[in-house]
Amino acid sequence: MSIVLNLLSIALAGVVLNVLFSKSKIVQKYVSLLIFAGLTYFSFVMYSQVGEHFDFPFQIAGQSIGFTITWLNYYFGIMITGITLLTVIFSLKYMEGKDGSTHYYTVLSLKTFGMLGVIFSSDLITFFVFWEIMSWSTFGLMSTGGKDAPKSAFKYFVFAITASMILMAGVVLSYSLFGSFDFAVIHDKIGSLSLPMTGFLLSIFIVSFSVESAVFPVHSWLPDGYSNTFTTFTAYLSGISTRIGIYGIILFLFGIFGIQTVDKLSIIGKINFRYVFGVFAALTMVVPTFTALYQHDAKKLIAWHSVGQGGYMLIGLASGSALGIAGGMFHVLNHMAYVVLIVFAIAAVEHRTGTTNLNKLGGLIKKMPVSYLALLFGIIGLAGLPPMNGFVSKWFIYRALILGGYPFLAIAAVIGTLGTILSVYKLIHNMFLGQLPERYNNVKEVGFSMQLPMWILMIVVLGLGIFPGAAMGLIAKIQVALGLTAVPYSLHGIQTASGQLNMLVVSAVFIGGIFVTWIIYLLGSRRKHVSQYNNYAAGNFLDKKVAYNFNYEFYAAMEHVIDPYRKKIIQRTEQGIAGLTDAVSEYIRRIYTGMINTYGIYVITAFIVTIIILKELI
Amino acid sequence: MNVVLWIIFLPIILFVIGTFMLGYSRKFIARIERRYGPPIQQVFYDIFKLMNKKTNISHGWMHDIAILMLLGGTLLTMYFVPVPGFHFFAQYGDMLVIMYILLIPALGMALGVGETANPNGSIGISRALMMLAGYDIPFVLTFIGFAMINHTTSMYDLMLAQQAGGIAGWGLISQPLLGIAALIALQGMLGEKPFEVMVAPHEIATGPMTEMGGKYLGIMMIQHAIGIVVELTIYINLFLGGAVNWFEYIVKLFVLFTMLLSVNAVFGRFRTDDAVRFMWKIPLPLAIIGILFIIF
Amino acid sequence: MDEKLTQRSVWEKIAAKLSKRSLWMLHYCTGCGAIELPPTMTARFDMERFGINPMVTPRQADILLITGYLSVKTLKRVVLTYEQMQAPKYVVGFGSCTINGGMYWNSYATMKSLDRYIPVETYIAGCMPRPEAIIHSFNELIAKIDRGEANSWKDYYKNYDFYRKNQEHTFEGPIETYNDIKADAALFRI
Amino acid sequence: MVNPILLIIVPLGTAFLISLTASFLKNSTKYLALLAMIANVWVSIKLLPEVMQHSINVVIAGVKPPLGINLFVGPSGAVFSILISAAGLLILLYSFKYIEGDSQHKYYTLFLLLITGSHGMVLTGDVFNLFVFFEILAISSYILVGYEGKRNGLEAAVKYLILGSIGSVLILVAVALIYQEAGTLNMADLADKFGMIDPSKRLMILVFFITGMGVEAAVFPLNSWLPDAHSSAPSSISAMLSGFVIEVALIVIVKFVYSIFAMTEILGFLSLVAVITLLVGEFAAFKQANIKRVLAYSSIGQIGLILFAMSLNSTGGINAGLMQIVNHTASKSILFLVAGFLIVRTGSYQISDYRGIAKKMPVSAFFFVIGVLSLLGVPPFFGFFSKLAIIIAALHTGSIFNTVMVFLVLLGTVIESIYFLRIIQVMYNRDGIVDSVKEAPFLPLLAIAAFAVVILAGFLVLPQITGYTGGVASEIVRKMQMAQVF
Amino acid sequence: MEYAKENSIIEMMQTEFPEAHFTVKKERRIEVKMPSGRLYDFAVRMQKKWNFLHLSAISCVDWIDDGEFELVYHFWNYDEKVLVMAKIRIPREEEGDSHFETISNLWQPAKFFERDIHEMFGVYFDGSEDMERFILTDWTGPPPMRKDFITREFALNFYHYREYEPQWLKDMMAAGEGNE
Repeated sequence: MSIVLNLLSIALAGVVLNVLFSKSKIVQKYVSLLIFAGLTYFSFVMYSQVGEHFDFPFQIAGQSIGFTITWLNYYFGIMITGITLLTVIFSLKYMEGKDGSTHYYTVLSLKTFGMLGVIFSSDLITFFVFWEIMSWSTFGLMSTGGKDAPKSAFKYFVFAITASMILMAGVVLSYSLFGSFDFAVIHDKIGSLSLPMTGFLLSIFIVSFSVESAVFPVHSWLPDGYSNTFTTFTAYLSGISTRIGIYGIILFLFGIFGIQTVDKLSIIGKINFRYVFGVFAALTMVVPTFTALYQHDAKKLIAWHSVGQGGYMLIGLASGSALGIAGGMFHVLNHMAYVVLIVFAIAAVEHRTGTTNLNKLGGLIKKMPVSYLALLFGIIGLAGLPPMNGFVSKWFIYRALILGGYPFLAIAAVIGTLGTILSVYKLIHNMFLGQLPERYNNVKEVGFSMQLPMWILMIVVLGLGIFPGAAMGLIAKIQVALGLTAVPYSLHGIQTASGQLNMLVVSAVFIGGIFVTWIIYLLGSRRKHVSQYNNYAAGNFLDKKVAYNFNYEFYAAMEHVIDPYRKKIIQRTEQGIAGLTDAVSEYIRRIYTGMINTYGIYVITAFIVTIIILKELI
Repeated sequence: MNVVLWIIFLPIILFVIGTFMLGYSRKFIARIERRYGPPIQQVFYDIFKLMNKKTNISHGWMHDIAILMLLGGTLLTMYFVPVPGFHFFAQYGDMLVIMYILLIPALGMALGVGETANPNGSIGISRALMMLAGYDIPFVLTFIGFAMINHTTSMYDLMLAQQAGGIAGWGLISQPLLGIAALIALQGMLGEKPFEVMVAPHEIATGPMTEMGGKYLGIMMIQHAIGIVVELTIYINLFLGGAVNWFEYIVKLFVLFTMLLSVNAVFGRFRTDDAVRFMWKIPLPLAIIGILFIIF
Repeated sequence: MDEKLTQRSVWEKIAAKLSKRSLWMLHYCTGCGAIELPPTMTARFDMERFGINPMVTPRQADILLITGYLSVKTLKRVVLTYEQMQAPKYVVGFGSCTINGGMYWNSYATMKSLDRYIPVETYIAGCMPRPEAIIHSFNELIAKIDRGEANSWKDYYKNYDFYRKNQEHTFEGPIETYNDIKADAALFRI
Repeated sequence: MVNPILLIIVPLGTAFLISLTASFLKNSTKYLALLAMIANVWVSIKLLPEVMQHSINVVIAGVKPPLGINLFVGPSGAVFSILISAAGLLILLYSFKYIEGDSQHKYYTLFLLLITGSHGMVLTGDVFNLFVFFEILAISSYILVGYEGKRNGLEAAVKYLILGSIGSVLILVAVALIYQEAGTLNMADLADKFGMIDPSKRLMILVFFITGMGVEAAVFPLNSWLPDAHSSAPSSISAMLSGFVIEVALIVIVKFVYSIFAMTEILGFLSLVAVITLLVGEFAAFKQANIKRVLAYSSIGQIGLILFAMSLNSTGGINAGLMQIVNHTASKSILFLVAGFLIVRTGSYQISDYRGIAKKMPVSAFFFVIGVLSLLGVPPFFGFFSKLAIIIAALHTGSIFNTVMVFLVLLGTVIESIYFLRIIQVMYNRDGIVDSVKEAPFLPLLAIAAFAVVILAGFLVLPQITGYTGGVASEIVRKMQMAQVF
Repeated sequence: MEYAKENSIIEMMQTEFPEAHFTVKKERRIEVKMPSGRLYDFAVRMQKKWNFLHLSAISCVDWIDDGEFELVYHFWNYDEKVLVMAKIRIPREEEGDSHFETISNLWQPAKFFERDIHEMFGVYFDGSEDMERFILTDWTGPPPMRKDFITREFALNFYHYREYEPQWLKDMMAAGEGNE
């Protein structure tokens, strides 16, 4: 059990050391690098201690609280520490010269401390305590790093505080229903609960986790929040921070409530709790990806996509079949790998050119080939095309939805994928392809410390694409631990009775096809490299001053088709609620008029009212 | 042993069939315009001339890799689509894999054309991707409908299920709505006239092919030839009961292609948003109603 | 185009026979001859029988058709388009204006003979030759390709200085077409 | 065994001593006050262990109850006296640097009178004696509110005076009725006889008492004086007012309702009033621009929360309420004390003028954040355990009414966190414009730090605290008997 | 009095411009000759006072013998439907540009008429925003519309004119078929 304590104490030490050394930037950088390397080492070594439990010395309300290690939180533990290490390596150079970098490292280690605490907690109290620490530290760092970062961080905070209050209600409600905070105890007693009450309790937990993992109706805080802060922090957030909400959903949906109890909550025939949750997940897939088409800032576009991809994970879990749940969990890992890769590439471009505005960039492939390659691997993964890992988990999810008999959820997934392909191509085209503007002529590729995380993630994205078996082993163990049927897997794909996926063969044939084409290519005579100004422009001479790019409003036609359906319902409801609270508070403030005679009337009316009411009561 | 033979000769056979079909299409359209039209083997000449060009303009390493991805992706799809007598790879990947592999050539071309830094190319690619979003949704919906009926996503099993029922078993006959929706979507997938906005010569100088010349354009034409055959074979396997022998297969290919060509020869060219609206207003509802029939 | 053609290898003969059947024409309507093109393409004269198709961009075209007079401004663009085309490329001078200035023989604004600026394969005389003449000249061109004599494009690389001097003499100064002709000459070992 | 009467006599005596010696001691009178407070703290700490076993009954001037005046010191009395004297001491330390000017001695005399009044109300066993101490408390707080002599200070003091006097008149009537009906003024005796009084008379006593004490306890309709009084009083005073003066009034109501009148059926009404107070307090604070008014409204909100916890008719509820009182005293005092020096340094009450002040006053800003976090109930701080206890107690009753009330309480917390966060964001804003500002002096920071220690170290000593508050809760719930007094 | 309308207009203008010489060329056509200095004031009155809103063209005539350029300004009145041609003479410089003042601040199209005249005749209009060449962009020769510019001789030298005697034409002429 010492591993979890080591993890948490190292993370806490990270916070303390960062505060102490906040004056000298260099010491702080290497201290946090050391801390996170240690964290990663311990989280990988932890597989030997799965299953252990540890209790805190003191109790709260008479219940013992503590940590436990299961395969699920081992899986998430690796992801958290791995991504944090890569983010810190990347931000060694990225954060130089930016003000607020001391703040950045301190809060990053505090946030990791919170997240590790959340996933290793074995009862609701520790879960809630570390959940609060996590959401407060996210708010802390999200409010620095950009000019309108505080405003968007404030919006995030309002959602987060509401979610944690709902969670607190859920924690205490379950305590009063089951008499204990511990997950295992709740899991045993869950059967005894009446159906409507289980439904109510489950929806409380699911709603509070959906706010954190940005499910459709409550997702509007994510795009602004993630895109206005430091880009490396955006990578960290969209990579793993929102997936803690998914962890919570997996833990409660399958770990504590169990698939049987959830299936009992059916309204009419097929329409059960999972189907309703699937519909929300479907909306989360479709709406954000088509909003991403409109964005002309790279970070906002990717933030909208991390909302969309969250929908894939949720719909995988909502499908309920072993394949679907495996697909959902695997997609968490895949998404983390390729979205962090993409945001690192965007950060590299921002580091060199100073802007992420898609209308101003272009042609950077000539100057930054490694970042281009990183972005290419990332977008192929994000779009879910075969050689990369995104395809494998999407394939699981599709099969689960189709064979599970949810055609319209499958169609939502297809629409989501197409939306992703469109907006993802716009990202790589506007940034790396097209004419290189004059002002970026002397842009150089990023240094080694920023390239290393990119190379590692590229290997992960391609490796998992061709050999998904590497991660499927862990996921199968999780499914068994959660009491679900595991998916029969092999190193290069899966073999089920009704169909087989062999990614090795697919990639091999693809390489074969490329080889044949290479031979045909060599048949022709030698290629002649020409500069970008030697281009067909209906006879006109191209010169350096005229920007001869097609970046602005890349999908104008699609926007014409979609515009009538974009009613901005979400923004209007939010303004409505905000307006309502303002109006109510304005009205109530007016009660305290400041004139003494009104106060006198208040006292007398209160006196009379008390008499009337108490007369009945006594 | 014959698997290896099939692997070597299948691309050549399909290339020849595809190129003759393209030659036939140009003659067919010429005949409609009351002129003789080029000889059947015209496309061979074109491809040969392009491969024989002395200068081949390339704008960067991505331009070349994109060409490899383009044809490589189509060959990959070709191997996974079952053809009479050869379905060795079908067991390793089902229709979902095929649906995604179809997108690799599109992405490869998009990256290559992006690298050529010509706005005509970029406009062409953005139109092509919008069209893709337009026609792909109904097409996949029809496939999902079939997969739900037979509880399998493997194209080869779907084909066998249809052949079991004889003519009545064909997809087009048993599920007419899905068949028609897929036919209209196929028109878009092949880039035939009403949905040909991405290569409009007059507006954007043949869109993606603006900067492609010499052997690059040659390989693109090879890919176009094989691609047409592969996409038609997908439709045949799903809706026309696949083919048992090669004669039936070629007849079905040409009949289906002639139907599409006749539509192509008559229609003008949709604007991009009209094309996408058309695709989402006609075939998509058809497919959805088809699926509703299947469910209830 | 005067020295004796070197002995062509068998492969080049076959290649010539096959590639002569597919010539793509750059639909670049510079002068009044452009109106003669549609009839040659459509039903009545149908040049597609010979495998000749109208193409839009110089990258894909083999034939550059200069239909009629060329003012100095258009000549500048024609030179750029010619350099953007991919070898082997054939220029067809269309109408008497490209031969010796034709009707505008004494105008200060139009160039008088095309082959001073870009090497020309075949000329078609006539003040706007009819489609039959165009088809005839195309067949003439195909026969030349078949015989392997259509090598005027090499001439542009061989005596590039001559063309360059004429071009700079006509235009205000050197034009930047981002094409390194000298390097290309080395590429084709001319 | 130290005699609890000292808790009242020492501050009273020193108050008069200060006013006498003011002429020649000039500014050093504050050290006398310091001595008195230290003595008080020492006495209350000594009292606590004894009182936990059995409550002490002290007879004054030899006359035995039910006629004579007696002090009845139960666990609630002891705990509250510690609270009052500790908070008073720290606020006194704070006001050393905060209150300047030659009329200091007036401030310290009234300060000590306020302490005497609150000690008296908590310890007394006699109803009339309760009224007397209530008067001392009220009058000294009226004057202290208007101490700064500015226009809005005086106006607020007058308003507080009028409402306060209405309240005290109501209490006086209640005491008179009690004496007329029950014939006795001793609480324990009253508890035994209260059952025999006919219902309509009991109703009148109850209503008069609750409304009267409610004015001072800042329950919803009666608390209209609080925002003006707290915002225009000197910060140290407003810290004391919302720190423990309101809580004292509240605990008196609760003690009377549970142990003396034993009318537990009106608790439903009380919890409803409590939640209304909470929501009104939170929503009113939502749009405030003046920092002192925000803190005043948030005090109303917290009072609603405490009253809701207390009116759950279970020892767990009262225990949670008491923990919340401790938390509120500590964190609200921090906020008011920090706000004090914010106003002194920047010279303005408007929150928007504190942009980027965290760079110039890092320590006080940090304490402000801790105060806010604890008030909201964010885990590592003491506020979390008290709020958790409240919600557990509420949900344990299992009634649908309470579950709905819990959700309203949580909504209140959300509103509260939003407006507090807005203040923090302004303070930590990057492009700060405030440059001529210095950090607060050392002594006040020391006082604030002491309060912060209570919050930060709260969960370490959690078992002990819950032990004491548990004792108080059980004492309040049990009906007071005459036997206990002898 | 067959030209009543035109004469009434002339009287109206004659009072303000006594030194100008007005003649009615034909129905709805009035010709004005005036010294070049007075033109700008005339143009201002035409636009502001006499409602001649439309400046249809500025043309230039090269009187090489008199050594002068003649600038003709064509003003139209929509209501009266009358054209007034104001003619002025400016001295003709052999080398370099001869100068005159611009009226482009009154009429927008004047910018282009003046640019064209500058390109073709070499008259530089002071005060005009843009006197660049826009038709003969690559032109290196003298202004071509001047009388002393012999196009034929220029064309032959500049473009190296050559006769076209192709072999087939010679054979055909020899066979006598060419000229029946």
